[in-house]
Amino acid sequence: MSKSIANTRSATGIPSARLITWWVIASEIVIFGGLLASYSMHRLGHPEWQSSAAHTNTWAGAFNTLVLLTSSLSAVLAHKAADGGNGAQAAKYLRLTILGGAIFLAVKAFEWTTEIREGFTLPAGGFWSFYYTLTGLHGLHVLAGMLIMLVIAADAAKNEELQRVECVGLYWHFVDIVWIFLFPLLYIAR
Amino acid sequence: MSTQLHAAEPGIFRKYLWSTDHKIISMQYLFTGMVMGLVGGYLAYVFRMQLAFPNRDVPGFGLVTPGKYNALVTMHGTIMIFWVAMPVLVAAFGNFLIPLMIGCDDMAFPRINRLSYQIFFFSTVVLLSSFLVKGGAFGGSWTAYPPLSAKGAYNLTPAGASLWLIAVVLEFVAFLLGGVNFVVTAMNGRAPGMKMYDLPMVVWLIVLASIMFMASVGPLVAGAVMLLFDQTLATGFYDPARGGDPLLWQHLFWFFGHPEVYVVLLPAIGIVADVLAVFARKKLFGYRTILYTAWATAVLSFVVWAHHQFIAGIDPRMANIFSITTLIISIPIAEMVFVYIATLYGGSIRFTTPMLWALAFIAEFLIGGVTGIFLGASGADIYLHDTYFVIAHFHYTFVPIAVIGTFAGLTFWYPKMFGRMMNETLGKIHFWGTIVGFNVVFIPLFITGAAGDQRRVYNYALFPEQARPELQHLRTLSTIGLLVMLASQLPFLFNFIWSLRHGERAEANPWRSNTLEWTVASPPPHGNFAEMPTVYRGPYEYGTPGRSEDYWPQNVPDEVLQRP
Amino acid sequence: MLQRFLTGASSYSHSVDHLIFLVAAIVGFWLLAAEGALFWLMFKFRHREGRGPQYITGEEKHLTRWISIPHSLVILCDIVIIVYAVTVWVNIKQTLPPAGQTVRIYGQQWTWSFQQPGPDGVLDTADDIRTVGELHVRAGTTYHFELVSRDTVHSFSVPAFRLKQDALPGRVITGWFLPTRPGTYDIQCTQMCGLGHALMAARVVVETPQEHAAWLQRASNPSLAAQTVPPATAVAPAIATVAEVRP
Amino acid sequence: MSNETHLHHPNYVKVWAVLVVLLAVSVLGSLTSIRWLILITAFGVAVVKAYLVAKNFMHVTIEKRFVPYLLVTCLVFMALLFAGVAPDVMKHSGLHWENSAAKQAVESGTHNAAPKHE
Repeated sequence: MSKSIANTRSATGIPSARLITWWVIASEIVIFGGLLASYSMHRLGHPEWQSSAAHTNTWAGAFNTLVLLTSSLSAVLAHKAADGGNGAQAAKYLRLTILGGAIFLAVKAFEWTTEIREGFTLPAGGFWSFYYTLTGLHGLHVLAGMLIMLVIAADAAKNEELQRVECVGLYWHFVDIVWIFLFPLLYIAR
Repeated sequence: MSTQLHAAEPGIFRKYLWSTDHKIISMQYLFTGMVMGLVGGYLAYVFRMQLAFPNRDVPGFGLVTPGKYNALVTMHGTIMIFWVAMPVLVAAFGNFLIPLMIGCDDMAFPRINRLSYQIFFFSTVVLLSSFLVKGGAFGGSWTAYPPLSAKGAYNLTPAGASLWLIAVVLEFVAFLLGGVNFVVTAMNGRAPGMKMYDLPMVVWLIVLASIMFMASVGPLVAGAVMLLFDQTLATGFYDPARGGDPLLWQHLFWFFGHPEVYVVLLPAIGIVADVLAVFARKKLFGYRTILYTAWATAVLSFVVWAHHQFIAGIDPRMANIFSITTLIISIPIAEMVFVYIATLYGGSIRFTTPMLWALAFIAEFLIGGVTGIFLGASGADIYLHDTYFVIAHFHYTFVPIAVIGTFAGLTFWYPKMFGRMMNETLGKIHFWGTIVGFNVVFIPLFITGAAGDQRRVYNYALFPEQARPELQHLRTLSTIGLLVMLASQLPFLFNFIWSLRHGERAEANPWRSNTLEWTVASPPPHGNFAEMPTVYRGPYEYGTPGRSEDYWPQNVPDEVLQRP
Repeated sequence: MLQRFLTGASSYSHSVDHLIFLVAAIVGFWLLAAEGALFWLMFKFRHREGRGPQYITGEEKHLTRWISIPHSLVILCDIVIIVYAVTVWVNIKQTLPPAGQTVRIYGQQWTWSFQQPGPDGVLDTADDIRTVGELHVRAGTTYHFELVSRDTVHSFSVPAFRLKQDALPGRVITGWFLPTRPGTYDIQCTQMCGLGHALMAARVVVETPQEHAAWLQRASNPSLAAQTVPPATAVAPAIATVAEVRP
Repeated sequence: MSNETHLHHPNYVKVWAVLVVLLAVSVLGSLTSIRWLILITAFGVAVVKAYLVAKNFMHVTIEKRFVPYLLVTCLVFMALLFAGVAPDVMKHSGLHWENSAAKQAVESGTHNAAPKHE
């Protein structure tokens, strides 16, 4: 299917694919923002949640931050490669990013299983409810990003749709930024 | 995001059900919305009959028990806002008009557009299926305040409550996908020469509505996830006994809920602006004034939400802030209405059916607007909150929006959508029946509300002050009005269906309008424009001095306009 | 104005009525003016043969006056309304005049119950009087209420008092009223609270000091009360109806 | 993306290295028991990290102006949401109201610091 003319026009000077990514990110900001605002005001009002928060694994969280930061690096390197027209290299970097996402989710799964074994399940208290909801929603975004990247990497390897590399990268950086705030909010704050 | 490439093989299925053409998707939204409108109207019929003739079998339904009554009012509210006003005003008109009016072939992302409708359709199925589950449909009112909505033990419809919530969230996702598409298309896809200030008002306001929707719905999506967990996974986000707070939901709901009013208002206002200009043969009185007041309203609407919660247990000092912001929002809206009225000055008004609807919109919306002042004034709201006064007030805003505004748009663009003219006589019968019926429904309700009738009550027998016969007469009168209003939709339905085949064939520009959609054949072919248009001026150049014609289409170059 | 629809029976019912009247007068004027202008323009500029439309952009100074002057007046009216509305609000919801008596109000699915001090005049003592569906108060005494919900959100509404306040589970919300006119008035629940929302009716009985003293005596002597105080309302059978409907 | 000028790509590895150092700072900060230090190294550093990612990886600063405005507007709306809701939800008492359930939860929670198993 050929692209719609509307898609190829760019009256704002921003290509449509990137423009829609920005709008998606804006709408995601308010989704995460609403949840984070709800969590923050509860956390500030409930000092007793500290005892629950102390059970999160700061080292696992820190390692995951490192993983996401690194995957952001490979995502932006993929963008650079795509910008230079090197689809094969872009695909390679995208797959590295996917690998980073996979490691992130694996660590997350390890954390969740440990915590659930210790009895800290979703309904085990206000902090845990927010913890699983926040990390779960974020994890879903990681997963979605990985799936999208899988498709885009396959196209990029054939030097097709290279502009999408940058867009999925933007999305990935946004997910990274969300985690940058989740890390102190859930693991460090006391 | 699907990346499969579909070959353009136009079978029936591909053409009408799996199409990525914005016009087809618009029709899908339109027809789904119209069917849901019939459902919502039927629900209103049932509960108004119960209120007029308590505890008698309602023809076509049966006995209305308290539980059924709650489900009826809940679903009426939910359906009319999320499954009628949103799909028809934002999605159907947005899909149909944006690409045509900005002069391009389709949405920027046609497949995301199709996905949006598919999710919406799925949400419709989920919502309707909740009528069939054990316990029946959700009855905790469309605001779904927890703990009532969170615990099956309280609402007695655990399955219905969860299905309701899932349906609403899916609907939000559908409109988020649709909304980003609208915004990007209008921003990027404009024809050469078309500046942002050359956009027809309806496009501007649908885009603004989509932006508002995007910016406000997020917290409620998060809140809905939390509520769903409360319902199904035994969390305690809204359970005070477990560190949660039921007020949180109310805030998240109304942080979205109030902008949502303007999300559906703005497209209707836009439709009215376009219809008004065409049939008054007048340039809008201050295009930019309308635009700026719309922006001001949009921004302000994010800081007024707690006026829905004055007496909900929020800190009383906060109520003062929200009372002030609420009255401030009346300033841009008043300005906007004045500008609409002023647009008629110096016009040459043709009272066609679409114009009647547009004028009725202004006349009726004024009533809805001014009665809002009573409720925004915190001191008066203590008494009027959650009475029928509120119901009458917001129906005087929502009916002009979702009924009158929609009919203004439908009758105006029908020739373009289907290539046939509608019957004017039937259109006028429909108009007068609807308008008279509508006023007879809701004027009595202002009075019963002022007399203290509280909402969502299936029978006032236990409240001597409310069970007075004079109030009961008013309720009966209101129900009679509804019957008139509903019966008046029959000529419309007949007209709509009959004209599809037998209406007079519409030429490309039957209303002699300026905007780009009228420069292509009716109905527009796939791809819309044989040759992509270039735009030379704004959309409202009517009655320009020195021209033989009283209109001046946007795509006609300047040199051609010298008289032949 | 509201008095015509429903009696006012508390010290602040008049201020609410006055506010509503003020708003009605102001917005009524604007509504009539705007509708008048709309219909006049519709008539004046209807299409007639030989008369084309004028070309007006809406930037002409002598014409924009017609918008900007009414608009400034609207702002002025808004300020008047805000000031009065906030005054009434502050008086009813924010100030708390000294209490003559304190009652506790419980909302639960689907009934209102009340706890008020017995002869000793102190709440939370052994002689407290607990009633269901009926609140007895003395005219001329300032009451504080502590509003509590036992399950979902309810809203305690006494239209004759012009009083309304939601009851939230987990919270105690304090407010006040001063009944002035003896009589029996409706108590409603105005927040959707489930199946029996429409059945959540109660009464507030405003009594003269003598009547109230007599009631107090009867109520604080349970054996006597059981015989002489029949439920004044049909609430009890209504609840039974709900119980049948409940699956 | 034919009509787009190629943007200048900064040295991304360098940016990444700075981010990792900042991460180390916040982790080290969390090991201390000085409350203000923990909060600054956690949230102050998070803001800096987010800014670095947005600036260098997302190129927000060289994007068309309205994009950063849009994102900031969304954040401002969230701040407004917080400001409007916190007086009711974060605080547990106010003018003529008291969230006794929340107060009780705080009290019982801080007394027996053991995790809640419900």
